[in-house]
Amino acid sequence: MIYGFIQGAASLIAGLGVTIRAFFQPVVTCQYPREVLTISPRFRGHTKLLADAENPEKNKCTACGICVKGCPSGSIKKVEGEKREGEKRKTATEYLLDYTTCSQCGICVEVCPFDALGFSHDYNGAGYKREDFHFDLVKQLKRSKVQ
Amino acid sequence: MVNDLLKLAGSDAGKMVIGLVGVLLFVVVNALLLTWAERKIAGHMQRRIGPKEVGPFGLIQPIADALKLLGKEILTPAKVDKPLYYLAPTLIFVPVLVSFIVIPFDASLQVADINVGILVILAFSSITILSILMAGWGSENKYSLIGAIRSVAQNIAYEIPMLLALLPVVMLANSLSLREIVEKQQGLWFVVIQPLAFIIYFIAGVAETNRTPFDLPEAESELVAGYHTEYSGMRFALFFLAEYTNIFIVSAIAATFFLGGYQGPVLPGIVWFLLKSYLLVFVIIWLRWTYPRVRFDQLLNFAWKGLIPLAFLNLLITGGLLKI
Amino acid sequence: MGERGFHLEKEIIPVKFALVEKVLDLARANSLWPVTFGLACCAIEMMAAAMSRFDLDRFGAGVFRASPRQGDLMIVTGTVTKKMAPVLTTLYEQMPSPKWVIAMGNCAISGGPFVFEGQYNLVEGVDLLVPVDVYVPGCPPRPEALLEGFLKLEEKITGTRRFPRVESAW
Amino acid sequence: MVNGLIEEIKARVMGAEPVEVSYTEKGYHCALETSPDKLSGVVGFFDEKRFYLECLLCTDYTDYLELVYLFNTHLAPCRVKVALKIDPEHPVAPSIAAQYASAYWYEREIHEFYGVLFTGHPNMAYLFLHNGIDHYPMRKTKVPVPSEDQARLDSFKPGEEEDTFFINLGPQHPSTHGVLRVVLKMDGEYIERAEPVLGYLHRMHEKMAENRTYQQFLPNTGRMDYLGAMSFNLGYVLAVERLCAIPVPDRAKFVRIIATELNRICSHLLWVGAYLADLGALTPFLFVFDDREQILDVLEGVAGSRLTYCYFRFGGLYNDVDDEFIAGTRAFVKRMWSRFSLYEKLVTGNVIFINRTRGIGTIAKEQARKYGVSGPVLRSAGIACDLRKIESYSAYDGLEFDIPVGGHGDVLDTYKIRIAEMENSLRIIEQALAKLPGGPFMAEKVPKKLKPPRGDVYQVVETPRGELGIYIVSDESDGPFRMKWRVPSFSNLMIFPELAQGVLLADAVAILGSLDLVIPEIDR
Repeated sequence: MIYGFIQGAASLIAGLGVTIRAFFQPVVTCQYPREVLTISPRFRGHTKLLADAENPEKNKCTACGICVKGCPSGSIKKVEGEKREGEKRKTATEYLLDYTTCSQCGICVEVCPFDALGFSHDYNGAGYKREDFHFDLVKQLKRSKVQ
Repeated sequence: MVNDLLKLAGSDAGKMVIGLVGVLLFVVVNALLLTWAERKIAGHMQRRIGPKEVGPFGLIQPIADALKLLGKEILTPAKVDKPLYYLAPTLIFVPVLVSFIVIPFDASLQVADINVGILVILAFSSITILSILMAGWGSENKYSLIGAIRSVAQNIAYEIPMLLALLPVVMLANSLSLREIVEKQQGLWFVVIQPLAFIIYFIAGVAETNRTPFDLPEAESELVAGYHTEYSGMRFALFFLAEYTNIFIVSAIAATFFLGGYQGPVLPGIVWFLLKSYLLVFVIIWLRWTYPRVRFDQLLNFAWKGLIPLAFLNLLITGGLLKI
Repeated sequence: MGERGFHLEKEIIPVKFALVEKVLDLARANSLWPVTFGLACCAIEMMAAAMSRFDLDRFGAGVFRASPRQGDLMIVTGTVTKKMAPVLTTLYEQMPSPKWVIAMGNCAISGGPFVFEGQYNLVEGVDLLVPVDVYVPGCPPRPEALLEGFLKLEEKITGTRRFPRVESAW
Repeated sequence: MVNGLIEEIKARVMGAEPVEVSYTEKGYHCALETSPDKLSGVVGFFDEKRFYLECLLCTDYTDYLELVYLFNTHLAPCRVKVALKIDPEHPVAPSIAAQYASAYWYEREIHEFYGVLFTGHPNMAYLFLHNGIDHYPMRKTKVPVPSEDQARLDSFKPGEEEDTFFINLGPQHPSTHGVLRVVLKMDGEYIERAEPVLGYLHRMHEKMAENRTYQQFLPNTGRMDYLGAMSFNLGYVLAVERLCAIPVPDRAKFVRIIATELNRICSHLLWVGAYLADLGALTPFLFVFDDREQILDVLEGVAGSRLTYCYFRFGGLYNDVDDEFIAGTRAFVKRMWSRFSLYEKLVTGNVIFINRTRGIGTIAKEQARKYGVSGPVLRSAGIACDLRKIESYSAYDGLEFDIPVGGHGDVLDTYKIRIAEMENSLRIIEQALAKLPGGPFMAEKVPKKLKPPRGDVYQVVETPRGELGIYIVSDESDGPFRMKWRVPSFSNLMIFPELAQGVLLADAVAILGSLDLVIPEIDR
């Protein structure tokens, strides 16, 4: 019994040793608004439209609607496009994504036959209303260009 | 006018008033400091920073917390037993304030040196149980009630070893006055003569303050928040305040009885006293962030079958040796 | 105020109150104690935000209270079902004012990926039950997004932003 | 084993016609059809042969309802599917809850979702659904709930008695890890009766599956068990691959194992932390999250998300692993090996922890079989059943690892098993990294739209919490006709009322925590 008692006391002291050692070790915290972690290049945020490599003014989306059908939760509300002069296919003029129902699964990116969609690295969005996250990806693409 | 005031301050009653104001101020500052220290120490033990953004090193954090709690809606649940519910958080302060009156911070810094000092502290500390029981019963919440009942059983069980651990020191010092006990430790601290009593007292003290590993009355994963589940805003803050003040008192008594109180070389007495007390407070915080919680039956078994016989044995041996 | 007969002090009292309110708001914004209220997947990311890597406690928001009576902030982290809805509103009502709500994750915002035609058990957005102050979208959002949500809430309470803004790449 | 069994069933049970089926195609070994009057004889036979009831499910074929009982043995897989057709107009079937304790909840579940009434069941109260529901949700046609059944909606009505009182543990309570509600009938600090109430996070996954294509259901898998998302993801793709006979390249198999095992460590780590938090120690919680973040960094690098992964695809992976992933995994494995001694000092050796966990929540072997528990809880009872070894899938058969088992069946054993499993997972990862072959990470000819043949399959995987079974019925369309998830936490929780009887409240919290529950997985 005395042996058990000593053993128990020793185990308690060993535990104290662990915490006091941690006390003097450096912290592992990343102080978010002052420091930021590097986000992995494969990070899946919400989707974004990709610009055409040849013509950066234009997005690659042809408004075919395959992603709309493929989306499991119906997050892609509306994809509209128009045919410009001298082009074979349509170009999207409006791409409405309701990010608040998205599950970031990436099925739309995979099914897209034109590789027009990619994942954005927008990882820290927060807002005051739901509508802040109803994106028009065509407009977003233009805005990110301006920046 | 000024002379009158000074005269008043010089009188016994005046001293008492100044002392009480000082004590109140100290209670508040101590609690604020301890909440900050607890979060900061816990943070670093878990390899994070703890409060940082509110004021330098997060030092204003407790003030923000206190102001926020002050500004909260005063909410009284509909079904509570109102007199008990209102009285409990106020009553918990009586033992806290009384204890401070007799603790000698320095050779001359003591509100009143009562010749039965330790008895005053132990007698009044029982009121804490009463107020916790009132809080638990008055809240009309089953979690609160279980928490309160646990608290009563626990505090009664641990008061006995606490007393039995302090008695050998009283016998050695031949006095019940805290000042005299400190004075008797001029050469040798009592912890050297009475290590077992010190450990028993300290364990019982941790249990008395309801801290992990003995935090059953407010065991979060079992009882949500224990006896103060239904308390919000400033009333909850009072419980918080009392808890942290109790931690300090337990440490201060341990420092007074076993670690020579305000005795120490070079530095002034009060610095030594606070240093020793806060070192023990640190240990209590350290324990909390290391151990899991014990179970209720284990807790009581430990007190009745472990601590009390040991403390009693220690007392007998001390008594016998003193006679020889 | 004038109507209630305070017209004599009309010019003084509002000013004083405004100052007190301002100080209180500052205190409130820096001491947001969340209620421990995990619903689903996002709860794990909420915990992650409170842990060593991100440390919510830096902003004074790391004190998770299990009792709603002692919380200031309810973080709805996950899907709210019709069975859970009355519980959630009760919890909200048990919290003393002033109180705030963060809807974390797409489920809490709008029902998220679990909305489909013929669904029978989902509340499509927690804002149909209680007023929501800040929305943090994602499935689940990264802990940084929740921290950003806290900063946004602080901004909402005090009216100013103390912290640098982090622009993430689109 | 299967042949002998078929003969024996023929001889013993009058009129039963068992047929052997191809395990690789179906995922079970033997099928058998029975009728309501013979059911009890069939079930009695399996009970006598020490089979456990793996799953009990119902499918609505419009013309008839089919109840499927899946029986299996623990150490040598021999899965028998027993089908029972019942009339959809008057759905009544005999209850087997008296023989198999696990059927008690399964039958209640089928009752509320399909309206099948089980005669002889002690309590047909609703388990999942809320009070406002007016039809049986899983039926293909809308069948209203009859008025006499409406009374069963309130699943638990506590009746006050002298000297006892009721406590609601949850749905918002720190120890239930989510939104589980347990109604406890207390006598002082002792529990007289515990009654879990589920469904606070019922997200209709099974109903949703019937409305979606196979591909569209993929993201749901990670949200069912958010801590073991990889295992659920793996189980689902394996089931669909079995259904459509899609081959998987070797590289994908090994990457799947690495990712799943990393995820398993992640899940067990979180359990250790959360469990210690239940017992009152908060610091280990933060330590394990620190380790966990390292895994999340690695997995985010390939899967793109931190928690609800959707990494595996039919026939392969979402994308290939890179050198960074391999280096990251190696670094993590190295770090993790050195962390065990820290947990040993802080937790495992701690005398308070040992005293809190030793000898409580003891599970006996027979009890484990009757309740159909699985995973670490089953292994704590001393049954070395790990599906990675016993019913090997992916490429687990080429890897060396142990199945840690306990001797006492108590809570401390489940803790030790989980720690040992983490060590074994590290071993598996090391071996898989060493063996990782080159080549494609995706099968070549996977059609964009899957049109599997008519029929059903069953697929099991070992998740961090235990046995996950996925039963899919295909009707040749591009989406499942019926999908049933046999989830480990659901059957593990079933045993809780029995374990909690007569214990202290603090022990009940410790037992509940040891089951490692993930609520969305229970509620589905």
